Amino acid sequence: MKKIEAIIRHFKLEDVKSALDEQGVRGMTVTEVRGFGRQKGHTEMYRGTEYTVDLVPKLKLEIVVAESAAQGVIDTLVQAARTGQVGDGKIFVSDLTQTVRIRTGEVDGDAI
Amino acid sequence: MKKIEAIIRHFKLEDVKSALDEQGVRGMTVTEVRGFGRQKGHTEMYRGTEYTVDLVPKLKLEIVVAESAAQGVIDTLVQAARTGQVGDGKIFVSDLTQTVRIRTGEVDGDAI
Amino acid sequence: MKKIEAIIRHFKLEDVKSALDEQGVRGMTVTEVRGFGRQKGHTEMYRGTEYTVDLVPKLKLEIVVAESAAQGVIDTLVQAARTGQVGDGKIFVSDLTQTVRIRTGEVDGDAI
Amino acid sequence: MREQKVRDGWRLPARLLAAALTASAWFGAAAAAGAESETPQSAALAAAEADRPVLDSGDHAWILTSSALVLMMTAPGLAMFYSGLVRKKNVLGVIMQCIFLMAMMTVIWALYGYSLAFGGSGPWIGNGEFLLMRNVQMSGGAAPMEGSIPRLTHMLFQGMFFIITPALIVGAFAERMKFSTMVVFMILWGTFVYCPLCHWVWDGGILFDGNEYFPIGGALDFAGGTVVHISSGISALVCALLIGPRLGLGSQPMPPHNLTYTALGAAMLWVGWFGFNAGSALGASGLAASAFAATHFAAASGGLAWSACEWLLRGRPSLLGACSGVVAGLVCITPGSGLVQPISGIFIGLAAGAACFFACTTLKARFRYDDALDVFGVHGVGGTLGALLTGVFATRHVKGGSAAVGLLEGGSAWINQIVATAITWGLAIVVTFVLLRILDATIGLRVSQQEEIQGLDLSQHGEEGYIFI
Amino acid sequence: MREQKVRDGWRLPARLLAAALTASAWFGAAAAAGAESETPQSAALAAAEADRPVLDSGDHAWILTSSALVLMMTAPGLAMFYSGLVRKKNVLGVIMQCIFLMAMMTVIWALYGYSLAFGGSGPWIGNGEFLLMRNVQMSGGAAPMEGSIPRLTHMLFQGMFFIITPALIVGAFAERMKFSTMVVFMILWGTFVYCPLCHWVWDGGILFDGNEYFPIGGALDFAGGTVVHISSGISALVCALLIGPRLGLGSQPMPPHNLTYTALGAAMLWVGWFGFNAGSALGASGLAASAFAATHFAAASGGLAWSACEWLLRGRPSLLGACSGVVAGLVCITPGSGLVQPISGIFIGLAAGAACFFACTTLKARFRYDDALDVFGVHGVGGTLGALLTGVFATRHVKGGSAAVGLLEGGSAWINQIVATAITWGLAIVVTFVLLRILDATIGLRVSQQEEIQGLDLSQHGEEGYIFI
Amino acid sequence: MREQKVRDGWRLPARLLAAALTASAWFGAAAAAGAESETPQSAALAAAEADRPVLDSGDHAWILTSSALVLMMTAPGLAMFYSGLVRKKNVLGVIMQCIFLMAMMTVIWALYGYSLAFGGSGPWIGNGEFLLMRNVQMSGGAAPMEGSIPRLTHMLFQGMFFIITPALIVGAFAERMKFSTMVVFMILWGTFVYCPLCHWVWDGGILFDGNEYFPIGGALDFAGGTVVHISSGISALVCALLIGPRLGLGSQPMPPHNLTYTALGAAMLWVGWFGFNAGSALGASGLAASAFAATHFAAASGGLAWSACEWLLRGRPSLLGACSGVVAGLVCITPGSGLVQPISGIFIGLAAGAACFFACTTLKARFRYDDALDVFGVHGVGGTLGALLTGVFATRHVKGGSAAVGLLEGGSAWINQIVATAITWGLAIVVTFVLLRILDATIGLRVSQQEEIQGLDLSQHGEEGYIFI
Ligand SMILES: Nc1ncnc2c1ncn2[C@@H]1O[C@H](COP(=O)(O)OP(=O)(O)O)[C@@H](O)[C@H]1O
Ligand SMILES: Nc1ncnc2c1ncn2[C@@H]1O[C@H](COP(=O)(O)OP(=O)(O)O)[C@@H](O)[C@H]1O
Ligand SMILES: Nc1ncnc2c1ncn2[C@@H]1O[C@H](COP(=O)(O)OP(=O)(O)O)[C@@H](O)[C@H]1O
Repeated sequence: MKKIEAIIRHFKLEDVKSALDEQGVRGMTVTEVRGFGRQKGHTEMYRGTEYTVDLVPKLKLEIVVAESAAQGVIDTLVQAARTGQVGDGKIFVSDLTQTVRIRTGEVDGDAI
Repeated sequence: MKKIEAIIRHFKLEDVKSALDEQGVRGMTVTEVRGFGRQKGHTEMYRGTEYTVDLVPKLKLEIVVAESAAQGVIDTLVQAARTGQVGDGKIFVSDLTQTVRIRTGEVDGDAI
Repeated sequence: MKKIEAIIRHFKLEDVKSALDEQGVRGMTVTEVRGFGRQKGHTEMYRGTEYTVDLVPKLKLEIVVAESAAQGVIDTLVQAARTGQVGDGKIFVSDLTQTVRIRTGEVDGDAI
Repeated sequence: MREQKVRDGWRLPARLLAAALTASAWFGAAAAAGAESETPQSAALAAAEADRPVLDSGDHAWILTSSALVLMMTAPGLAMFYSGLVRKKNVLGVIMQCIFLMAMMTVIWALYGYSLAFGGSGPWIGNGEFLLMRNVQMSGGAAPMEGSIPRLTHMLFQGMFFIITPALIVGAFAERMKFSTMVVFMILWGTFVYCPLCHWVWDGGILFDGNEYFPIGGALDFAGGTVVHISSGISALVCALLIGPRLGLGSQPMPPHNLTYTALGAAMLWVGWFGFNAGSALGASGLAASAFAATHFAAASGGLAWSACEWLLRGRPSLLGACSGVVAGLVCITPGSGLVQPISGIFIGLAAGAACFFACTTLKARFRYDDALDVFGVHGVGGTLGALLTGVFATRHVKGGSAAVGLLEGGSAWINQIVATAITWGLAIVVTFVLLRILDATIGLRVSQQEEIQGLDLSQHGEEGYIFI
Repeated sequence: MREQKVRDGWRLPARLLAAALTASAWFGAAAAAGAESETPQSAALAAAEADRPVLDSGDHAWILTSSALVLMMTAPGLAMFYSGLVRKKNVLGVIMQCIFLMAMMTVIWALYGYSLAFGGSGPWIGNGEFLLMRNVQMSGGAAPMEGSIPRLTHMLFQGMFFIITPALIVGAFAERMKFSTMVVFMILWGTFVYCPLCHWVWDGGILFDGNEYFPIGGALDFAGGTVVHISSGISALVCALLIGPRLGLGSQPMPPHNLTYTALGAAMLWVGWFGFNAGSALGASGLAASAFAATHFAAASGGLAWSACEWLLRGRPSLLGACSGVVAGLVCITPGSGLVQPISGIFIGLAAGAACFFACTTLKARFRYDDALDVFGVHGVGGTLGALLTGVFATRHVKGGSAAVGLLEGGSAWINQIVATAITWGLAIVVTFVLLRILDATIGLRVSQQEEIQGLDLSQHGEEGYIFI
Repeated sequence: MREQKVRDGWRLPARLLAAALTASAWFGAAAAAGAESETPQSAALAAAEADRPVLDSGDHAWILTSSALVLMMTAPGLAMFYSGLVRKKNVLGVIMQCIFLMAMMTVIWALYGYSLAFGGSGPWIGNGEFLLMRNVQMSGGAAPMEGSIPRLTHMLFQGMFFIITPALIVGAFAERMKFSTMVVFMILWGTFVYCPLCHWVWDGGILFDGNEYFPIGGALDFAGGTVVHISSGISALVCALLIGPRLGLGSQPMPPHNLTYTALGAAMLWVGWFGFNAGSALGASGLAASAFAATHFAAASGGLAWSACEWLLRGRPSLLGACSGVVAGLVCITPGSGLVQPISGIFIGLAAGAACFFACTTLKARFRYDDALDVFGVHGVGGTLGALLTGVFATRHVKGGSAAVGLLEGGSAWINQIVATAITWGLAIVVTFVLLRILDATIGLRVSQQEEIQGLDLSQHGEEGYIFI
């Protein structure tokens, strides 16, 4: 079991979702995050004060897949989420030691 | 150290919390997420337009426990978060290489 | 590649960011979370009802760094995020098996 | 509101003067002002003219304004106040109920409601005099009058009460009632509780002050203590009991999801209530000013009283408490606003703040009914208290005339107040109970568990309140 | 609005009476009331005095109130209604456009707008009579009058319309127009569409009811069907077509980010519209009451109609639907509010709710223009329907006089309504098209893709709406 | 406001006419209209009657409406405006302060405030004439009058100013003051700053226009430049200096958490300000219209000026800037609203927008006081500028009479304006300083660090603003 975490741009969500769907991915979890990186933020002004906001809104996707499917998903993600501009985001992959479906108690391969 | 991530339904939070409490779990971190899986979403209508919302609001719990306690926590989670309906959620378990308590600098076992 | 997750207090964000910046860390991802631990929550009253809110607002930072840089980042985090009061938070470290920069497809060391 | 036709004193001589002027002037006019004599009329005609009610544009301006204010009370006012108190997933459900009631009750009022409430002056119910706006609308370029304002305006102003009264009840069954059932229930409730009660109290019926049918029932209700607050508050309790508590009450937290809405809504209620109470003078008279001041003072002292209770008993005053106290004060002063001195409003507000605090905390906790947004605790308790205190504080100085009115000046109005309050409680309990039982047996009161968990916004209306992603 | 000077019947005898009184009284005064004779004046002078328009404080109070209500319609009303409908990243952009238009259009109105619209009474455009508030402001402690209210108040009330009309258009190009271009466009649009049209319809121009230049164009437009709603709704469609759809439309979801705002804003529009329509009687007359009631009934039935359509066709009524229906009803009753009976308002509202539901769903979907917030669907369609239905339902009972007016009572107003509507469509289409083409070629209509993705709040104004972290 | 009793010109002949009519008419009446002679009165009596102030229902309607509008300014208006500007964790704290002040100041006003401010007409302070509403409330069914409106209404209208003035100060110490200390401070401030100042300026005291005690202090302050804005703005600066900056200022970002609230609140302030300024005419007179227009124009041009400054100096106009400019324009026109021509309002607004922009950006940055929500920058600076510009632009055309008033027409009012402004600054600085020092030494001004970090919502009131989970 691999857990693939991808930080992407908001407006790429629909594209990514349908690309993964074609890939056969049937589940994922999405979180609102704010990212800090090479992409410059922006400045905001409120009366006398100027703020440099370098935390940019992003989405984090968490997708758990079987070892074998991982690379395919990663490739799809890279393709669907890319705009070519700084700030497209990152993919982080890690190992899971166990996976359980709460509804049934099934584990690992059967759980996702 | 194991990190247990559980995706659960909102209204199960209180049940889960008290079950874990009995289990002796003393800490966790909760995040608002949106999940996509077998559970069908719903449709929303706004004037002329219909949206199919397949991202369902869920909560993600992150619980770090000692290796030995992990299985007990997982079992408790499965029990407390289950309704039996599609959409109950998943549990993902992974290894941690290190844990630190910021306040004291304690590490690993002492840190949680 | 190590993934460092830190749960910190909201108002420590700026301090932590600039400390990490000096350290040479160039990216991170921030999430709003609610934490449960030794720090006592507070009570809220709404007309007849009193609620004990034991989920305290926190920020979760995710920082991916090269193996070699990890310890330095952890130390910096501990220092910058500490107030000494209960509730300062935790740091969790885990291994990543792969890292990809979506924009370029670069992997691992080059990706962060 | 008929009993409010008693205006403050300066009007009387003014009227007589005007009549005299009219008559005398025409003599002069006939003799002297040749240029103006295109319309020769006799003095007799002129005198008749003087008896016809004449539109007072100032009175009219105030009642038009008041009508707008009272509509504003339901939405945005009440809609905001209530919607902040529910959980996020039900926020639209509550607002929808308010907005939909604004639409639906208005059409009912136009078709038959006004006629049932204000047609004729029999003891029990109105007649068909104003069905479909007959005898209300303009004809030949002129508008039928009701006192110094067009009857259209009287209809409008009263129609706003017909909206807010059922909208108040909505708080009792919030977060769990089927929308379709609510629609049917409110049509019936408006027809079988509100219209008769309104007729009894304000159009010469059995609770009308000075009616001949049942003199002991004759109640002082300047702006809606019985008609609006007791009726809705008591019905709300019946609703809460029959529909049962929300799923998870006690085990899951159900704090207000947006107290800023609740507070801003309460402020709008405060502002709008000036239309409600001072508008009930049906003119921009001294009486309107007095009612305005009493209302303002009671709101203020109600807020202070509830805050003081919290401060003393719980260590700190909350915004929700202050706002609840303000609303309690406003509810409680309503029946007496144009009958008591403003300074008495301070006492009435203090009493209301304390009593409703007690009702919403101790009482509700003890009896464990789930009156979700405290309609009974505020409107039922505050309205009842207000009706009784009106019997204590009402004074001839405000009401006019020379007879003693309230208990404090030796009058006996308090007896009538008790009788009328009891009758109103009875009516509200019985009719609401019967209606809900029937609806429960037929179309069902509650949404399914599944839908309740999902929230009314999605399950009943297919929408989400906030999409901040 | 000049054609509204026809007041309800009771005023006429009252005026004559007053004149007679004045004349006769002075005879008496001269003879008897010695103490008051500091200002000896002859009866002739007194008669002249009687012809001078006299300020009626009640009328004035109502129009001042109405002016405040109509300003409230633009913000918070419309600003809230619209801003809830866009995505979070554009929420400030929409509100800014409303607030900025309030400021900018007001200054234009003061400088030359009012003069262009209401100066003189030529067929095409106003004159310089009121430039820079000449002949409008007080002089020597006295205010020039317009009927029974100061001309200042007339100017203010009308000025509020000059604000909200362009603000309505904002919904069409929401989420993508350059702020600077919007500013220039609205200055030009106000000058070249609104001011002439307003003059044509309300100040004796070619669409003025009973004008001599072009009698068949003489339209009935009590409160702004042509001037406000058709003009803005049709221009909005042109805007939507020329600026093109929002980036990602169809592929990305664009649900309203905060329906609570939309609903609360709609409620404020409902309340404010009483000022808009009943204020157009320019006094607290019976006619104002009638317009108020028609407005209220149409709003209510419009909300019911749209909800019913949704309930039947989609299984459940939505809050957005109910609110949209309310606004559709309000738009549609506007031209006829002071010309039809209130009870007809119910029919007009029902028709509007159904027609606009159809326009915003089927029609828009079929033709695929991106009228982001349905300005055409509600104001264009509702306004046009309202103008036509006014020709059907208008009645002498409300308008006064003895000639038949609407089709239903055998009148021929409907012909003029069609002509005037067509001319208004033509004006709005042509001028808006030309203006936008010029602006597109010079300063550009749209923000860059980058900016559109970032959202207008940050890219145009450097701010974020909500910072809840 | 006593100096506003100078009404526009048409009233004078009307009054004389009425008196004459009264006298003459009774002769006719006595002779002819037998049916009306139940109350035989002599011509002398009638003449006396004519001298008694008579309620003008139109004037009254407008002032009742204005009172409601001014209450709306504090909440929802100001509460929304301010609460959007703070961080999320303090949103309820700010709203609570506004709502609680509404309640508390109202009760103080009823008990003794109105009497201190408006009782008698000595040079320094009011007397006990109106304590506990004596001589204000109705008696024997009649209401004591104040000009053409009941004194009750005068008391109400003025009472709304007694609420909003302290509420304005709240912005200076936002996010850090102890709630209990704020309560005590405001009781004292209202008693020792507001009441005397109000008496000096508006009730015949030493700053009253034309007072005999200290003629050079006689200020023109139509609606509250000195009494409301200077007093609150200057006191706010003292508060900000004495309480010190917020924890983390400069190092942590403190952007407004919800600019939609701020903008919607500003719009409500704009609308409510019509009541504030035009209501200060104390009637629906031509003067009210003129004040209404001047107010509207200044708000508009203030918004434009601030936006222009931002556009030029920072590349883009912000919504917060536009709204701040609107409020600055409104503040600045307040003292002159009923004394200058509306068209001058445009200049005054432009000056205000630019000056307050400078004060809130450059000035505040240079001196590093933490006036959290810019009360000094907007109300202190704008109010002072307004007082001075009133001395420049005030004109007899609006004020009536034949003497030159403002500098532009050769008058010398500007001298008095400077004197009165200086005295007001002095009073506000000294009393506020002393009060705060005492409170600091006794009960403490600030919450603990811990509580400040947690936020006032939780630490002071035990509530959270938004629970969107
Ligand atoms: N070292 C890191 N650890 C965790 N998240 C990171 C890291 N670097 C970047 N990110 C996330 O990836 C996002 C995009 O990174 P950025 O450097 O801006 O652009 P790009 O990926 O195109 O080089 C950031 O906003 C942040 O959320
Ligand atoms: N492959 C996956 N990777 C990450 N999260 C998943 C995955 N599959 C499901 N989830 C999460 O678990 C939740 C429940 O899954 P779902 O398939 O709907 O129901 P069930 O777990 O009962 O089979 C989803 O909403 C999503 O948040
Ligand atoms: N076992 C755990 N698993 C996951 N998160 C935890 C755990 N224990 C604590 N946390 C997180 O760390 C935060 C701080 O922990 P707490 O025990 O309150 O204070 P401290 O770290 O100072 O001992 C918590 O709010 C929670 O978010």
